[in-house]
Amino acid sequence: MPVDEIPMQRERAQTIFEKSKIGRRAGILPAAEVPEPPLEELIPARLLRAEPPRLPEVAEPEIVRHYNRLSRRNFDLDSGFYPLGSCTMKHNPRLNERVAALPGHARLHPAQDPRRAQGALELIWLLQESLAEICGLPHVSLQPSAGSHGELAGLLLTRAFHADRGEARTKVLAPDTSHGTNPASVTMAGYEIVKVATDERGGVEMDDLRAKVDDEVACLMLTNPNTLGLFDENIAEIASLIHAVGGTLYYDGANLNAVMGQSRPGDMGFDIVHVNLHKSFSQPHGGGGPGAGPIAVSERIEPFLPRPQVVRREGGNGSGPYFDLDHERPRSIGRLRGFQGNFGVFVRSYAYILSLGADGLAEASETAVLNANYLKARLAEGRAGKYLPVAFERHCMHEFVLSGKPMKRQLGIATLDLAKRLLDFGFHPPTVYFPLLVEEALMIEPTETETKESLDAFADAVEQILAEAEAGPEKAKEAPYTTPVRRLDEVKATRRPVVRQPL
Amino acid sequence: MPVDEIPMQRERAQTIFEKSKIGRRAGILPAAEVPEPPLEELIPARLLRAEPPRLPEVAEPEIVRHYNRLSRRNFDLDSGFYPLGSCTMKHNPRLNERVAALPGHARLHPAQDPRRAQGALELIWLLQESLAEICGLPHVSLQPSAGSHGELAGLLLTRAFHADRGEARTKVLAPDTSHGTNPASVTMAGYEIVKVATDERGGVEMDDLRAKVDDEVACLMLTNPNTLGLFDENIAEIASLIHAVGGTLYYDGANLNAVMGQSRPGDMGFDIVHVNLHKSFSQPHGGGGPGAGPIAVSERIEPFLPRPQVVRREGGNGSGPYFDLDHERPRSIGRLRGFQGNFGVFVRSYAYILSLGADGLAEASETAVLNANYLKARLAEGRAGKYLPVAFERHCMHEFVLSGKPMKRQLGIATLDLAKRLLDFGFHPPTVYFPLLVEEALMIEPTETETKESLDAFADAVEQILAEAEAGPEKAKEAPYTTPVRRLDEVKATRRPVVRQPL
Amino acid sequence: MSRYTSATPADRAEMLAAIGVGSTDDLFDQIPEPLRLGRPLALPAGISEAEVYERLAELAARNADADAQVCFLGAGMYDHYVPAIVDAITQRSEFLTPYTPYQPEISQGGLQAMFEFQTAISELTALPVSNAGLYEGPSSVASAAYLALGAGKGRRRFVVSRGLHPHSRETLATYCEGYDAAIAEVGLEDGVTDAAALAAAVDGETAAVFLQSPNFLGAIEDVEALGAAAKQHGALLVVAVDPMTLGVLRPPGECGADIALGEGQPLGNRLDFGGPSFGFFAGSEELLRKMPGRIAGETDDVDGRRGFVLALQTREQHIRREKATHNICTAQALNALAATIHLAWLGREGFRELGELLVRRTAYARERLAATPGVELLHEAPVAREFALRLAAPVDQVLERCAERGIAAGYPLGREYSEYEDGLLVAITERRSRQQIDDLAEALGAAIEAESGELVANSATKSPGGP
Amino acid sequence: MSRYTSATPADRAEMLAAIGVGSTDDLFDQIPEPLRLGRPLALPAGISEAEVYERLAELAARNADADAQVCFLGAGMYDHYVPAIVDAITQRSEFLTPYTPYQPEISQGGLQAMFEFQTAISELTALPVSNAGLYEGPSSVASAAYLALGAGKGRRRFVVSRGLHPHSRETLATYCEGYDAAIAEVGLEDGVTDAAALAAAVDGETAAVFLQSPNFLGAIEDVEALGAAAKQHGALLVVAVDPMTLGVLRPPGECGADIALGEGQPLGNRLDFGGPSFGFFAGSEELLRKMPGRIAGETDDVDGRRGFVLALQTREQHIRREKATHNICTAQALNALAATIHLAWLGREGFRELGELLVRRTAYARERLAATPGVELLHEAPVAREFALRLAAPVDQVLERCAERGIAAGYPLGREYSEYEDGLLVAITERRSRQQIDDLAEALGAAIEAESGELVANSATKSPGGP
Ligand SMILES: Cc1ncc(COP(=O)(O)O)c(C=O)c1O
Ligand SMILES: Cc1ncc(COP(=O)(O)O)c(C=O)c1O
Repeated sequence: MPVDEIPMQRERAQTIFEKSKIGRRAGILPAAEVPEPPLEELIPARLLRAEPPRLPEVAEPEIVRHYNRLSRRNFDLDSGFYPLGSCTMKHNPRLNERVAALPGHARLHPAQDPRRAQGALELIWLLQESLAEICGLPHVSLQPSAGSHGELAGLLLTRAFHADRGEARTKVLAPDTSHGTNPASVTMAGYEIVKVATDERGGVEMDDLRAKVDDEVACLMLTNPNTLGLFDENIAEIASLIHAVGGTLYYDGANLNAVMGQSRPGDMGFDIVHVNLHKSFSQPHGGGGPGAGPIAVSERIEPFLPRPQVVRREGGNGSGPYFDLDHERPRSIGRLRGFQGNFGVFVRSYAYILSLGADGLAEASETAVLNANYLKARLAEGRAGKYLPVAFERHCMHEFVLSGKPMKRQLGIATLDLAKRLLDFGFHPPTVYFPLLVEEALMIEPTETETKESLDAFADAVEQILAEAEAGPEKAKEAPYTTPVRRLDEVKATRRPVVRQPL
Repeated sequence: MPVDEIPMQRERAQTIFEKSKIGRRAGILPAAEVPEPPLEELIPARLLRAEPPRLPEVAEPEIVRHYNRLSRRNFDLDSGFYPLGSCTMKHNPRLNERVAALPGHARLHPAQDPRRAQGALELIWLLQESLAEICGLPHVSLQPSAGSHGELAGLLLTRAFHADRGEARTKVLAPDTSHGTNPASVTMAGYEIVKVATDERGGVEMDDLRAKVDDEVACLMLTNPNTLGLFDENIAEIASLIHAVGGTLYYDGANLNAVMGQSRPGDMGFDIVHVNLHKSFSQPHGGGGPGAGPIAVSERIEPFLPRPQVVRREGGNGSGPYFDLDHERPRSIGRLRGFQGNFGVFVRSYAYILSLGADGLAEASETAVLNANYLKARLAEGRAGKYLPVAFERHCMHEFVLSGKPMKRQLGIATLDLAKRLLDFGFHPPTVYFPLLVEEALMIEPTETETKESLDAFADAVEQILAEAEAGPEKAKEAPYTTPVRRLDEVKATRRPVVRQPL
Repeated sequence: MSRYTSATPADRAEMLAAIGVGSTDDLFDQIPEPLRLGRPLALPAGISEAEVYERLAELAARNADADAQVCFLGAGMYDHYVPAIVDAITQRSEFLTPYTPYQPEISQGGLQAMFEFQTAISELTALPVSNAGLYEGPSSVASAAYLALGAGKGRRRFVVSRGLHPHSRETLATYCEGYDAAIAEVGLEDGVTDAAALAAAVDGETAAVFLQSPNFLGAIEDVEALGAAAKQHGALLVVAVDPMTLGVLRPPGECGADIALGEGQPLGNRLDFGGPSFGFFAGSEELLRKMPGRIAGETDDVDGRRGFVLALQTREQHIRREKATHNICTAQALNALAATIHLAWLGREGFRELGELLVRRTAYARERLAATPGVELLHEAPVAREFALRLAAPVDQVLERCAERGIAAGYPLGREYSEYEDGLLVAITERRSRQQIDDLAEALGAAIEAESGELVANSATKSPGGP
Repeated sequence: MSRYTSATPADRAEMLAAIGVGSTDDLFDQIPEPLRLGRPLALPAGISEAEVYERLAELAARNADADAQVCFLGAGMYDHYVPAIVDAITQRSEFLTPYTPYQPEISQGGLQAMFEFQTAISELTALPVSNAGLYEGPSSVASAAYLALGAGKGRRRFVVSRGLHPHSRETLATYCEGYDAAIAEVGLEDGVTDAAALAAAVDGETAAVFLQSPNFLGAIEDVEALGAAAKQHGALLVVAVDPMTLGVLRPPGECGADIALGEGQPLGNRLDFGGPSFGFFAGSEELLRKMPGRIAGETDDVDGRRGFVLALQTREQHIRREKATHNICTAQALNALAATIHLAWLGREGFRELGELLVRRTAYARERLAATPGVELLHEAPVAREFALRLAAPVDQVLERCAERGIAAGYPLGREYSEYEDGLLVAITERRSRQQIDDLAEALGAAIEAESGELVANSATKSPGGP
C-alpha cells in the first residue's frame, strides 16, 4: 500500500500571526454610547501610542481552526498513559471544571467586600482545614501559586522564625536528590545550599547529615517519599537532629500523593509543608500551569504566615460565625502575590477532596503505590530487567527510578532514545535524567488512576523497544517517526534564539 | 527514514463494551436516605427485571480517554474545509453554545407554567417573528424537529387546507432534482409524488410542469435556489400556475443561506416554508443532529398550524404584554412532537440572528454566493475545467454542481475516487452523486465563512489529484491512505448486518 | 455587527475579477428584480458578542429553571444529574460540528458512537436491533405506526392505551391524517390500561397496539398480559418506556414487545424546555430492514481494520426516496451520544442502583404525600419514579402557592385529562433529596389548607391570567 | 465515595502476586509504624458528583459576583467580557491536561501557543523579548527585582513609586527579606509620581526603579520623563502596565523601559476571586538570558520541519539549580493561552478600539460622577480606564448602600492608602454601559446624601461587622 506523509507532519507549523490578513477580524465591540472626542483631547499626545500593536487579523472561524488543530499537536492525559515521574499525572475530573466555572466562583471580583464573598472565604477556610488534617499540621496558607512559590514562602518563614529569635542563619541542607526548585528557592531566600549525600538505601546518608548539621543550619528541605520514590526510614532521627540545632524541617509535598491518609508530614516532624494542588489534588496541569502551592505549618511558624489569612470569626451579637480576611498579622512575612491566591484552583481541589473523602484519599495513595510497585515488578522481568535495573532495589512508594546505564553500554541507546521511541508507541515517556545521581535515570510514576491494562501495555512497549535495540540501535536513535515533528534541534534554539514571530 | 504505521491506523477500533471489566465503575449515586426494602415489596416480582442490562463497567478516566480518542477519528468543521453541498457547513459560533447552556435555558422544565417561563416563550416568539420577516410570510411554528419534519408538517397543512375546503387531492409535484426527503415526506403524508423534469437552464421544465398541473395537484415542492444551486427564474410563473389550480406552494428552505435578506420565499409566492436552523442559522450539526425545521406560512395556512402555538397576549388590567402557549386552535393539524420543539436550538439560532442582524444576514448570503462563484471559477480552470465541467453553465447561488463524467471516461476515476483522495489532502469531500440527474455529480457548497485561501487550497488539491490521475488511476482508486480506516466494505455491512456489540 | 466572514475588500475585488463580474450584485441578477428584497430586513442591526450574551442572559433570568425551583415536574422529561464528562465530550468540536457521517473513513468517531448507542439501547430494551435515534419520544410513536402500516399488509387501525403520553397520542393522530389510519383509544382502570377493553378493541384490522409503561400516571403496566391481545390478532406490540426505569423494570423485549421506543431525555440530556433530546427505537430481528432512521453497522476496511458505516441505507430517503421506510434525515446524533456516555458513566451496577434509588425514594414520597391532609392517591398501582395524586383544593392555586415557596410541585393532570381535574403528577429523580420531599409535603399541605377556605376569592383574581 | 481508580479486587490480587507481597499494607512497611496514620483522616466520607455539585453551588450562591452586581471594582483585575471561544479552546483536553512541554515532539501545540503569546506580549509592550508567563502581577514585580540584582553587580537598592500596586509593593518587600535588599518609596503628587522626589531617590546603588502606569490611582504616568533618573544612574527601569491600555497608551518599550510586566487577568482570564491568572514579563534583548520563567523558541526537526522547544533552559532551576535566574517551575501556561486567544479574537483593530472605548467611557464616567454632589476628583491627571474620587461621606457606608442597590461602586482606597480614607477607585470596562454608569452616579449621590446626615448612628451599628 502506497503511504502518503503522515497528515500531522504534512501540515507545517504556521503561527496565527502568519495567518493574519489586513481587514479581517473576529470580535467586535459595543457602541461607545458616550461622546467620542479624539483621544488627544482626553490624554496628552506624548502619552499616546502612534501605531497599535500588530496583533493578528483573523476571522473567528480561522482562529478556532488554528487552535483546534494546534491542540492536536499535543499529547495529553485524556488521550493516554502519562507516567511522568514527580508530576502525578492523575485523572482530572471534569466535575471540578464545572464547579470552578459557576459564576459565583468564576465571576467573583477579588476585591469584593468579604461580607459579600462569604461562600468563597468559607471554601478557602474549608480547604485550609482539609489540608491541615491531611498534612498533620495545624495552620495553612493557600497563597503560594505553585510548589516553588511555596518553597520560597517556607524559606522566608524560616528566615522570619529565626530572625524573631534574634538569629541569622546561613545554610539550608537538601539531599542531592532534591528537585531543582529547592536549591533555586534557597538562593532566592538568601541562603546557601548545602547538599547532603544519599545512602545505599536511597535515603539521606546519616553520617554526611550529622557532619553537616550545625547551628548555622536554618532548615533542611526534604521530599518524602523522595524523588527516588522511596520513603526515608530515618525521618524521625533526621527530624530530631535538625530540631536539636534549632533548624526547621521543610517538606516538599510534590510526592504527597504517596501518603494521603497513610502518613502525615506533621507527624514525621516537619514544620512546613507545601502541597502541589496540581499534583495530588487533581488540578489540571494546563501544559505548565496554573497550579497552587499551599503551605501547612506548625504552631511555632504560624505567627509568620503570609498576609492576609482567611479566618473564621464568631459573629457578634448572636449572628452565626462568619469568614474574614485577617490583615492584622504583625509578625507576618507579608504578601507573596496579589489578592487571595489561585482561588479557581482551590475550588477544583476542594471538589476533589469532597468527592473522595477520607477513605477515597487513602485509597488513592494506596492504589498509586500498588500501581507503581506492579509496574516496577513488570519492568523487572525480561529485557527491561536486564537493561533497565531499578536504581534502588526495594519496594517503592508511588514512583520508582530505573537506570538506563546497562542499556546504554550494551545496546548503545540512551535513555533519551528510549523515551523518544516510546512516543511512537503512543505513550508519554517517564521523566528522564532526574534525579541526577542515577545515571541515565528513568523516573516512572503511573498514578492511581491508570488501569492494569495500561501498565501492562507500557511494560510490553518497553520490552519491544529493547528487543528492537538488540537488533540494532538505529530504530531508537532516529525515533520518533510518527509525531507531528521529529527530533528538534534544541541547541540551535538556544544558540540563535528566535523567541517571537518576526513581523 | 523508516516509517511506522500511521498512529490512528495502528489503533484498532474497540468499543466501550469491550473495555468493560467486572467491578469497575465511574459514577456513584447519593445515599437513598429513605427506607430500603427489597424491590419485590414495592413492585410485583413479575414486573421486575432479573438481570440488569449489560452496560460497560469502566472507570471515568478510561471513559474520557475512550471518547476523546474516538473524537479524533472524526473530521470536523472546526478542523478544516467542509464543502458538503446542500448542508451549509458554516461556522458554529461558540457564543451560541454558551447562551444555550445558561441554566435559565438548559435547566428549564418543558412543563413549567408559562407564567414562569416568560423568558423562554418570549425568545420563541422573537425567533418566530425574525423567521417570518426573513421568509416573508406572516406566521411561524417552531415545532418541527428538522427539515424533513417540516416538510411533513407542510404537507399535512396542505392536506388540512384542502380538506377544510372539502377537497381531497392526491398528487404532489416535485422536480427530479429534489432532495430525497421530499418524496419520502409526500408518501408519509398520504400523497402520490409526481416528478417534474428540469430544463437546460437547470430550472423547472415549464412545459412538463404545465402538462402535469391539474386540480388533483395538492402542492408543488420546490427548493429555490434548487439543489443545483440555481435560482429558478420562472418562479413567478410557476407560482401562478399552481395557485391557479388551487394548489399550495411549498419551499424547501435547505438553501435559504443563499437568499437571506436578498429575496424572500413569501414574495416568490410560496405558502409554506421550512427553515433548517442547523444550516442557515448556525446550529451545529452534531454528527447528524440535533436540528430544527421551523415552518413559516401564509395567512390562508395559518389556521392549521400545529398546536400549541406561542403567542403574545396583551396583559389584563394594565399589566404589560405576556407570552403564552395557545392550545385552543380548533382547525390545527395538532402536535408533531412533544412539548415546544427543540428549544435549545432556538436559543442558538436566535443568538446568531442577534449577532448578525439585518445587514449581517444579507452579507452572509452575499458572501456565500461570492465564495461559491469564485470556487466555481477556480474549478473552471486547468484540469478541473477539462475533466469536471459544471453541470449548468451560469452563475450559481451558494453552491454549484460539477459532473465527473469526463473524468471517469478519460481518466478512469469516478467521482467517488476523487472524493476519497480528497480525504488525504485534509478536505471533506463535496456531496457526491446528488442531484441524481447529473452524472457523477459533485455538489460543492463552500459557505460564507471560508477564506479565499481555503477555496484556493481546495481548487489546488483537485488540480493535483487530477494530475495524479493523468499519470494513472491507481492512486485515487486506492485512496484514502492516511485516514483512521481506509475504504470500508459497505456491502458486507448491509448483507450481513452487525448492528450491535455482541456480549 | 458580528460577522463570521473573512472576505476583505481586497479579497472581494480579486474574487469578482476571477468570476468576471463587477459586483456581487451581478451574481444575484438571476433573481428577477421584483423578487429582490431591495431593502434591509426589518430586524435590528447586529450587536457584539458581549451584548448578545447580556440579552440572552436577561431572557434566561426570567425563567424559573430547576436551579431556581425544586423541580418535581416530570411527564416525560426529568431533572436527572448530567455528569460533567457528558458536556465535556459532547462539546468537543469533533463531535459537535460534523455532518451526518456520509464519509465513513473520516467519521469513525461518530459511527462507532452510534454503534455503541445501539448496543446500549438493545441492552436496555432487551430487543436485538436498535437504530441510532429519532427526533424525540412522541414522534417516535408515530414512526412506529408508519412501520406497522408497512409491515401490516393493509391493516389501517391502531389501538392505543390512554396511558400513552398525551403528546404521543396527539402526535399519532396528526400523522394518521397522512397515514389514512384510524385510532381506537382504550381507557384506564385504577391507573392502568383496562385489559378487557383492550382485548375487545384489538381485531384483525389492527396494525399495532400501543402501550406505555410506566404509563402517564406513573403506573407500571403488565405489558405481557396486555400484549396477548396483540399477539393473538397478529398486530405489532409497541411499548413506550422510560429508559431510566429499565435497570429494574422488566424490559419490553421480555414482555413480548415487537418495538420498544421512548423519550431519551432522561439519559444524559438536559431539560432544555423540551428539546433537543432524542427518541430511541428498538425492535425484533425481523423488523431490521423496516426500521426508520440511521443504523450504524460493523465492517472492515481494505486492510482488514475494523470499522463502522451507515448500514442498510437502502431503507432511507436519500436512496429509496418515496419508498423509504421514513423521511428522517437529520436526527439527534449528539443527544444520543450524550446518552451513551451517561450510560457508560453509570455502568451496569450504577444503572441498576439508580433504578432502585428512584423506586425507593418514589415509594417514600408517595407514602409521605398521601399522608398529607387533603391529598390522596389517584391510583394504587405500582409505580417506579412518578405517581399521581388527588388534591382537595384547586390544583392550579395549590401549585401557585408552592411555586411562591420555590417548589415546582408537579404536573397538573387536568391540563391533559379532563377526568383528573384534581390530579397532580409528581416525579422523583436522584436529585430530589428526602429533605426536599418532606418540604414538598409540608408545602402541599399548607397550600391545600389555605386554599380550601378561599376558593372563590382566589379563583376570581386568577381568571384572565398574565405573568 | 467517588473514586477515579480502576483496580478491581481481581486486579489487586494479580498485581500483588506479581509484586510478591500479600497486601498493599506490606508495601507501606517502609513507613515506620509510629509514622503510619493508623486511622481514617478526620474528613467527611466521599460523596457523589451530584452532591458535590450541589454543595459547591450553595457556596457559590453566597458570593456577590459580577453577574449578581454591576461591578465597578478594578484595582488590578477587571470585569472584561471573555469570548466564548476562549473557554471552548482552553477546555480542550489537549490544552487543559498536559504537563509542561518537556517532550517537544508531542507538545508542539503548547509550545507554539507560548511562542505566539511571547510575540503578542512583545508587540503590546514594544520590547523584543517576552517569557511565556509568570504566576501573576505582583510576584512578577519581585521577579524583576531578582533579575535586577543579578544584573546589577552588587547594587541592593530599589526605588519604588507609591503608585505601584500596593500588593506589588508588599510582595516586593516580602521577597527583599530574602534578597537582602532595601526599598525606597517615592510618593505621589496630584495623583502621579513625584518626579523631583524620584530623581532625588535614585542613586548609584539603585538596582532598579519601579513605576506603574496607569498607576494604582488610575493616573497615566509620564514614564519617559520619570525614567530619566534611572537611566542616569544605570538602574533598570521596570514598568508595570495594564495590558488592556496598550492599544492606545504609549508602550513601555517606547518610554525607555528595560522591563515591562504586569497582571495579565484582563486578557482573556476570568475574575476567579483573584486567580489563577498570569503575569507577563518582557524585556530588552540584553536581558534575554537573565529572564525568569519558560521561553519557547523556534527551531527545526531532523527533517527540516519548523518546530518549537523550550529555549535557554540553562537559565532554569531544573538545570542550573541554585544558580538559576529564578525558582519558577509550574507557571500559568493555560492562562497565557487564554490571553493569546483573546488578543487574536480582538485583533489589531479591535484591540485599539477597545482601548479607545475604555478611555472614552472612563472620561464620561469621571465627568458624570464628579458632577454628583458630595463627589470630587481625587486627582486631575489623565486616566485611561480607572479613576479616583473623594467622597463627602464615609466610603464604607456609601459602598454598603450602593451594594444594597446591586452595585459594587468601586474600591475603597482607604484599605491601602491611609492618606485617602475618603477615596474611591472606580473601574470601567466595555461591559459597563452608559446606563450603568448613570445608575452609579445616581446611587452614589443618593448614598452620600443619606449618609451625610446619620454618620454617628450608622457607624455605631457598623463597628464589629459580620455578614
Ligand atoms: C519534587 C518536586 N519539588 C518541587 C516541584 C516544584 O513544584 P511546582 O512545579 O509546582 O513549582 C516539583 C514539580 O515538578 C517536584 O517534582
Ligand atoms: C435540499 C434539502 N432538503 C431537505 C433536507 C432535509 O433536512 P433535514 O436533514 O433537516 O431533515 C436537506 C438536508 O440534507 C436538504 O439538503
